[in-house]
Parts: sequence; C-alpha cells; structure tokens
Amino acid sequence: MAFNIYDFSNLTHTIHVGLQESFSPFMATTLEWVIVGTAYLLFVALFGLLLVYAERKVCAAFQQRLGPMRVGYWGLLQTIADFIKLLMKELIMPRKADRFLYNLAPFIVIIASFLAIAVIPFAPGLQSLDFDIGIFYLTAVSSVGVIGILLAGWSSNNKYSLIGAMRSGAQILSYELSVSLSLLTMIVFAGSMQFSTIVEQQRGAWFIFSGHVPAIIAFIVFLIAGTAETNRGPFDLAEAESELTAGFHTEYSGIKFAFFFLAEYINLFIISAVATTVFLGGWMPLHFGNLESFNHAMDFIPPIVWFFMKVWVVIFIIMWFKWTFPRLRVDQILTLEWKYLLPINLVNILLMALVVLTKFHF
Amino acid sequence: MSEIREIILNSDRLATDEYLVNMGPQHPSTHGVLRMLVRLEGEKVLNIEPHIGYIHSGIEKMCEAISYPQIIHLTDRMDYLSAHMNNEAVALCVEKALQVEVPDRVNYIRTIMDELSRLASHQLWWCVMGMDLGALTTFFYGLRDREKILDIFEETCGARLTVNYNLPGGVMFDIHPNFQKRVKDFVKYFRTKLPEYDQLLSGNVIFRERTSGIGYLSPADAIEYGVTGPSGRASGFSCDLRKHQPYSAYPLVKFNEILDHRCDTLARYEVRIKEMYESLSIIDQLIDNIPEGEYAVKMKGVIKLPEGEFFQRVETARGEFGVFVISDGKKNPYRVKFRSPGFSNLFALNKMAKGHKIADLVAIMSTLDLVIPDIDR
Amino acid sequence: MTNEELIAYLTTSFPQTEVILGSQYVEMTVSEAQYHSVALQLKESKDSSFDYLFCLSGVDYAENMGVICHLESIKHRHAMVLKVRTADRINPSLDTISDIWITAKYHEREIFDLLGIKFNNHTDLRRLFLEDGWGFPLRKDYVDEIRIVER
Amino acid sequence: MKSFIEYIGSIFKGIWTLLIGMKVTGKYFFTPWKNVTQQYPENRDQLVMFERFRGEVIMTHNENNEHLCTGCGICEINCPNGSIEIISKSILTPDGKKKRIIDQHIYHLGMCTFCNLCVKACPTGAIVMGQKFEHAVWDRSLLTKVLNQPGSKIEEGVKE
Repeated sequence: MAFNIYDFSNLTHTIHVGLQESFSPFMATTLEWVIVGTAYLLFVALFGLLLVYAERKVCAAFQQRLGPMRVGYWGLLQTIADFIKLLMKELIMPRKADRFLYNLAPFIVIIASFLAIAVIPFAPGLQSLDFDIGIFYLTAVSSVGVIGILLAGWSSNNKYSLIGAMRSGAQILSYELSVSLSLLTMIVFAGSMQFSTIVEQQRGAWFIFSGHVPAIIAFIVFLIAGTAETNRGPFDLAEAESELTAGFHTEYSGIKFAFFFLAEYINLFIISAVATTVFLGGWMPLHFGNLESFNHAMDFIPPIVWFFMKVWVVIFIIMWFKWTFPRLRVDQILTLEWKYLLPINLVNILLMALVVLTKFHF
Repeated sequence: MSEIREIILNSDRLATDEYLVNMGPQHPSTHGVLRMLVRLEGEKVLNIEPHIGYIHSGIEKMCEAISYPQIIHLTDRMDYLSAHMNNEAVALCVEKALQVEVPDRVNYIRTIMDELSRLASHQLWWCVMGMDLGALTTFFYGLRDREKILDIFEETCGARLTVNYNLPGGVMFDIHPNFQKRVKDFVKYFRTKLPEYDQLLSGNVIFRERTSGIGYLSPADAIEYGVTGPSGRASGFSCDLRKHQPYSAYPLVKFNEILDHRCDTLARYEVRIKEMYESLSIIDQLIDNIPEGEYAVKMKGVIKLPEGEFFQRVETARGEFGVFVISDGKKNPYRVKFRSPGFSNLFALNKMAKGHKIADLVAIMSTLDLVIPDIDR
Repeated sequence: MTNEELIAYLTTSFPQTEVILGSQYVEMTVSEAQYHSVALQLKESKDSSFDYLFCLSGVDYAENMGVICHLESIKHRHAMVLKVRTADRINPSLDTISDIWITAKYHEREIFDLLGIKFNNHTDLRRLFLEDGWGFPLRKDYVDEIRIVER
Repeated sequence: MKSFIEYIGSIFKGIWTLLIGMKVTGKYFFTPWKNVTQQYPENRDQLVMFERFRGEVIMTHNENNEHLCTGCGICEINCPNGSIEIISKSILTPDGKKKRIIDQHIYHLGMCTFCNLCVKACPTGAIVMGQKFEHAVWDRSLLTKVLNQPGSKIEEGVKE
C-alpha cells in the first residue's frame, strides 16, 4: 500500500481497487459506503468532542480561568465523561409533545451537518464528494438543519422552545443569503464551484491575498454570517440562555440533546472549513512570491496539517467573538443582515467582478 | 396590503393569540426566585405581572421578638449585596433614638465600608448585566475584582457577604492593621480595571444598540413609583440620600450626585459606572484621614429604646433603604418596617418594559438590579 | 419648609387634624374619613407638594390598626408623617391612596397581606407574599405553633 | 450623500468598538499566567483564613484541659437563633459551698449564622470564632457539638 502523508489519493485508490478485485461490484460499493460512513462518523464524534473541550478551555482562558482540570490530564477526558453522562441520561418527553416530530428533529439537524461535511476537502485525495457544484450543494444542505430546529421548537410544546425556533428560523433564512453571496463573490473570482478546483487555484496565493480588498470584505462578511448561521456567539438568539432558558432544545435531554449539541459544533467546523477552503487556500501551504527556501520549508508540512491549522485559527476567531460580545436583539439581527451585510455584499460582488475584469489581482 | 392583513387577522385558521409565559421562579435572568407572568404577542411584551413571596422570610415579624443588636444581623440577609449599609441603617436608627454620639473614627470606617460594599454590589451588577445581555466573559471579570473587596471585608469584619460589622454605638472590631494598605491597593488596582469595563461593554456597539432608548421611565413616574437609587437618578430623580440627608462621614466628603436625564437602560447603566468612580474618590478622601479613637461607644448590655417612632434612611447600592422602628420602651421593638429599595423598583418594571421585546425585558430587569430577598424580606 | 413652618402650615390648612412634632418628622394624625382627601390635598397643594411616598407601613396597635405614610416633597425637600387609625380591629378597612401615589398600590397589598387591612377602591387587592388562607402574621395575636418558636 | 457617509462611518466605528472589546479579552487569553483560578482541594495547605474569619464557635482549652467558661448563659441570651444551649450543674466546692458550673455547652452549628454576638458578649472570653470552614457532614446530628471537652474544668481564677 502506497501511503503518502502528502497525497491520500494513492491510498484511497488502492483501497478502491482492492475492494473491487475481491468482491462483486455491488458488494464493493456497499463496503466502500460503509467504510466512508464509519470514517466520517468517527471523525465527527471525535472532532466534536475535541471542539467542546477546546471551547471550554478557550473560554476559560478568555475569562482568566483554567477550565476543566479534573478528569484526565488537564481535563482531557472531561468531554468524554460528559458524553457518557449524556448517554446514560433518561430521555424525557413532554406529555403533549408531538411524538414523531419531537424524535425526528435531532436527526434532521445532525443529518444536515453530515451531508455538508461530505464535500469538504481535507487533503489531496481526502474528499468523498467532489462535484462541480460543490459550493451550491453545501449552501443547499447546510440550510436543511433549520428545519430540524423549527421542528424541535414546535413539537416540544414549550413556549420558550417555540420562540427560540422562530427566532432561529428568521435568523438562518436571512443569513443564508449573506453566506451564499459572499461565497458567490469568491466563485466569481475562482470561476468554479468545484472545491478541488478552488483549492488547486490557490496553489500560488490564497484567495484572501490574491483577491485583496473584495476578498477580505467577503471573508469578514462570511465570518459574521457564518457565525450567525451556526447559532453561535453574539447571534445565539435561538438558545439565548438568559432570555429563553435554552431556546429550542429546552425540552430535550440525554442523547437527543447531545445530537443538537454535536450538530452545533459540527456546523462550527463546517463554517470554518469552508472559510479555510474558499478564502485561506484549503490544504495549500503558505507561499510567498519568490521566497524559495521559505516556500520549500512550508511544503514540508503535510497538507492535512495545514488544513486543520487554518480551521483551528478560524474556529478560534469565532470563539473569540462568542466570548466577547453581548447578544444582539432579534430585530437588530435582521437589521444587521438586511441593512448592512446584504448591501455590502452586493457592492462587493460588483467590486469583485471589476477586479476580475480588469485582472487587478495577483 | 391592509386587506390581506384584515383577512389574516379575521381568519379562524390563522388566528393570532397572546402568549402567557411564566418567567421564573427558576429562570436564569430573574437572579433569584421571582416569577413574572409575561403576556407576549410574539416577541413583544404586552404586560408583566411580578409575583413575589417565594422567599418571604418574615424578617419584620422576627424582629419583633429579638433585641436590637440581633436585628442588625438579620438585615444582612435582606439585601445581601449591601449588607453593610443595611446594618448601618439599623445602627444609626438606634443611635438616633438613644441620642448617642459615635466617635469620628466609627463614621469614617462606616463610610469607607459603605462605599466598598457599594463598589462590590455595582461590580456584581455589572458582571450580571453583561451576562444577561449574553456577554458571558464580563461575569468573571466583575467577580475577579469583587473578590478583592470581599477579602478586605473578610480580613476586617470576619465574613465576606453577611458582614454584620455594625453594632449600636460603633462597629464590632477595630479595622485590621492591613486595612488601609489593602484598600489603597485595591483602589489603585480598580482604577486600572474600570476602563476595561468600559472597553468591554460600555463602548461596545452591540451593547449601546441593545440599551439606548429602552425602558423609558419618566422623572415623574420615577417619583410616583418610588424608584430610587441609581435607577431613579438615571431618570433625573435626585434622590441620593448621601447628599440630601447625609449621615456618617458623608457630610465631610466631596462627591457628585450622578444624575442622568435620558431615563433609559443605558442611562441607568452609565449612572452606576460613574458611581463606581465616585465611590473610589470618596474612599480616596477618607482612607488616609481615619482619626484615632475608639471604635465603639460603650453601650448598656441590654439596649432599650425610648418609647416613640424612629426612622432612618440610608442610601444602599439599590436605592433608599429605610428602617422604621416603633418602640414601646422594651428591649424588643414593637414593630419594625423595612422600606426596601427593590420592592418599589420592581413594580416600575411593567411601566418600563411594556411594548419592548423579551430581550429588552431582561436588560431592563438587569439595570433595576433586583435582589429578591430584599423585595420579599 | 422647616418643621416649624410645616407645623404652622398644616395646622392652618387642616384645622380638624392633630399635628405634633415627633422625634424626627412632623406627624399628623387624621381620622379615617379624612384620610384620602387629606392625602390628596397634601400631594396636590403647591405649598406642600408631597409627591414622594417613601414608606407606607401598617401597624397593629392592639386596640385598632394603623397605617403610617412617610411623605417627602422632592420640590421643597421637606418630609412628614401621615397617620391614620382604623375603627375596627378585626375587619379593618381604609380608603386606598394608591390612586394618589402609585407605589402605594404595592405597599398596600403588602399591608393587606401581613395585617389584613382592606383598602377600599384598591384596583388589585390580593395577597402579595403569602398564600390565600394564611393568617395575618404581623397581627399581635397571630399564632403559628409550628413556625414560631418561643424562647 | 451625507447619510451615506454616516452609514459607512457607523460601520467602521461599530467594528472599531468591537475590536476594542476583543482586545481586552484577547489580552487575557494570551497572558494565561495571570489566571485567577484557585485549585481548591489541592491548595488546602496554602489556604490560610484570616484570623477574624468566622467559621464556627469554639471554646479554647489550655494544656491542662481547662477552659474559661463559667456557664453564665450570656451567650445563650445573645444568640439570635437559639443555636447555643447551656446545660449547667451544681457541684460542691472543696470549701463546702454550692456552685453552678458548666456541664455541657451545646452549639448547633446548623442553626448558627456566624453573627459573632455571642463571642462579643462573653464576659470571660471563653468562646472564640474558629477558622475552620469545611463543615459538610453526612448527618445533620453531627452539626450539634459540645464545645467543652469531656473532663474539662474551669481555669483557676476566672471571676464569676
């Protein structure tokens, strides 16, 4: 088996060919599905746990605390302990809840996250879906999650839940627009919606450098809108602890609550991963014009490490937002979108089109 | 457009309904066991009806059976964040009734302690206000600074929150030898941290948008509802008893009564922030000049008040606190009434929050700075 | 106004009341029937303008019930005490002053809750702290064998 | 045009205030050695309470197992919550006189509000405030303590 940390396509190809040779085509495809699915499940579960731990540590550091310290070395096993606790919790359902929808909602939310994660290119060869409408697909499936949230709020027959779900609906529907438009700006620049092509085009310089002003504006808008879409940070109106106790998941407990919780963190990862891929060069190493030795040194770091480094930086920034800013009010959240982000975005697309037309980029 | 609206409103299938939500008794933003019956239309608040009494402890009834020094320790449990001011009110009331002149040293110590507890209370209010608005980090910064004041209390009074430091005729102990140094260190430290509060919250564009123009309480209403303290002063109601009816060492210090005429949530916020600066300057003026002398007047073993009615008002961190004692000449009072600031302030909430959003209701409640045991007594 | 001026003013304006100088404030005792009109006049009159009711307490005087209002004028910065006693002790009732000072609405509810004084024309006279059916704990003859421990 | 400039200005001003806020939290993030958390059970040895800290009422005994309490009951009168009970007994002194001395000084920690009035009132200084603060027990009855040690007696020369 030709394993190469710099390029996973050999590995995946070998597995594919090996399976095709040993089993019937149908069997081989099924097995491939199972392997890929298991790999994603494992990744999501582990990365989710890691993210929760990171969030707790990061927020502790912002607040001059230490965070979890007791379970494992520096509290490393804390989230695993929490997860086990959640698994063992009793599943409580309000008596007058809509049973079917109440049980369905967490699955919709988590499935939407899984769908979106399929198109993220982690490293060369490590991407399960690579179509030519990758970004379009991503924006489409990432907004499916809101249905789950609306269902959760409606079906739990709780007033706080319903208010939270309605807020979340209004918020995600509006900010979907900004996310899509800022990505559209970069599509104008890249000329493609395929993730692998977008990454490949950033071999020389990342889009945020080569696209300069419009790309930076698009990046900022994307960060804000992305934070809003994950229901995090200053935009956590759907949960709004001090107003709605826990918002749309007030009535959920145990593993169903864990699904919402996990989905939130996967969405955080997805937003960061998309920002990384579209703006920060995906798994491409950092290259500067003609600094040959520097560029060479950077090439030694494997692409997968590059990808996760950038993702963590973006995640850190989003966490920084969350632990600094007060929450917006529901009307302000819509004002921000429709009166600020949307006009800026539209002007920005025009600007980007001009940049592309005049070839005023690097 | 209006026709469609008409149809929607009149249709049976799309009938809208008012929402009746119980906020509390267990709710993150009520800071205690307060229940508010909120009538909502979507996000809009139509009416708020506070229901109190979940921790009514009958302090006024208890006071009728115990002696005056023992009453002082019960007042700690009412507004626990201004415990020292409450203590002082009872002590001053007894001293006034007995016409006892306390030494200057006692006045100085009491005033410094007052201002320290005012600072501690405002710090806690600040961090909780941030938390209510969703900025969770403020909570830890506020508590970090408050710990330093509580350490000072602990060293001199022996307790951190329910200090019970006052006695009729003086204070319980002399100040600790480290007291002056610690207070000065704290003032120096806190002067560097207060601008941080402004940077983190006061200047923040989201915060200003959230608070300005919200929860209007007109000056006339403030007086009518008896809203005192920083909340009243933000409505332009000049009610600072430290100025108008000075007690202890307040006649000796120079300070400004912070008034604001914007009457909204932001004004109430800024009044408190400015009051913290004023408190620091009051402490600065007093800390180096504490006169030598006795820390308490020798009182009789059993304190009996002459027959009559005695009223003492002090300014706590939340507003005007009054002690009304009716004595029949025995060692227990005949009737004690505590005029607590939170009680009057709470009922102005409906006036202020009507027509705003749920999120604003939380913000307005935060700036009223309610302490529930103070309301329930 | 100083206390002396206030006494002079009050005795001339309200001849049928009893005005004395207490330990701290000027104290005026009115009869049950006058209570509301005197309170209204104290607030509305330009010279007194007692617009701020800072304390309203109910007292059980063993033979009857009393209500004590502490009033302050923000304009003139003078304060006084207005006292009234009910005729009946078992079923005491008084006119409400919550239409004059809004804050009295809640203080009166508290007095009703703890002392059982009924306020006529009060818009929302319900118990405030305690449950329905509880006694009136601040009355001197209140007994509660479980919660009150005599020493 | 003017409103447009104001619009743009408000965006930049808003972002600037947000950045100032982020600077504050960022400063603390990157100076983790300034953290204020205390690891409580681990730092038990370093935790020294202030000498005036009111943790519980204790009765001091000297090396001969003698205390200063005369059993006068002033602390019992001064306690607002009835958390002190004095049980005294009569003994015959060597010179044949009857004398009341303390049998048991019972202290209900669970009812105590640490107001310090008993210590303040004690005429002989027999009871003081202890600095122990870890009072959690499994059974409520353990909170009722007898302050005078078994077999202890009053120190010589304490005035009644």
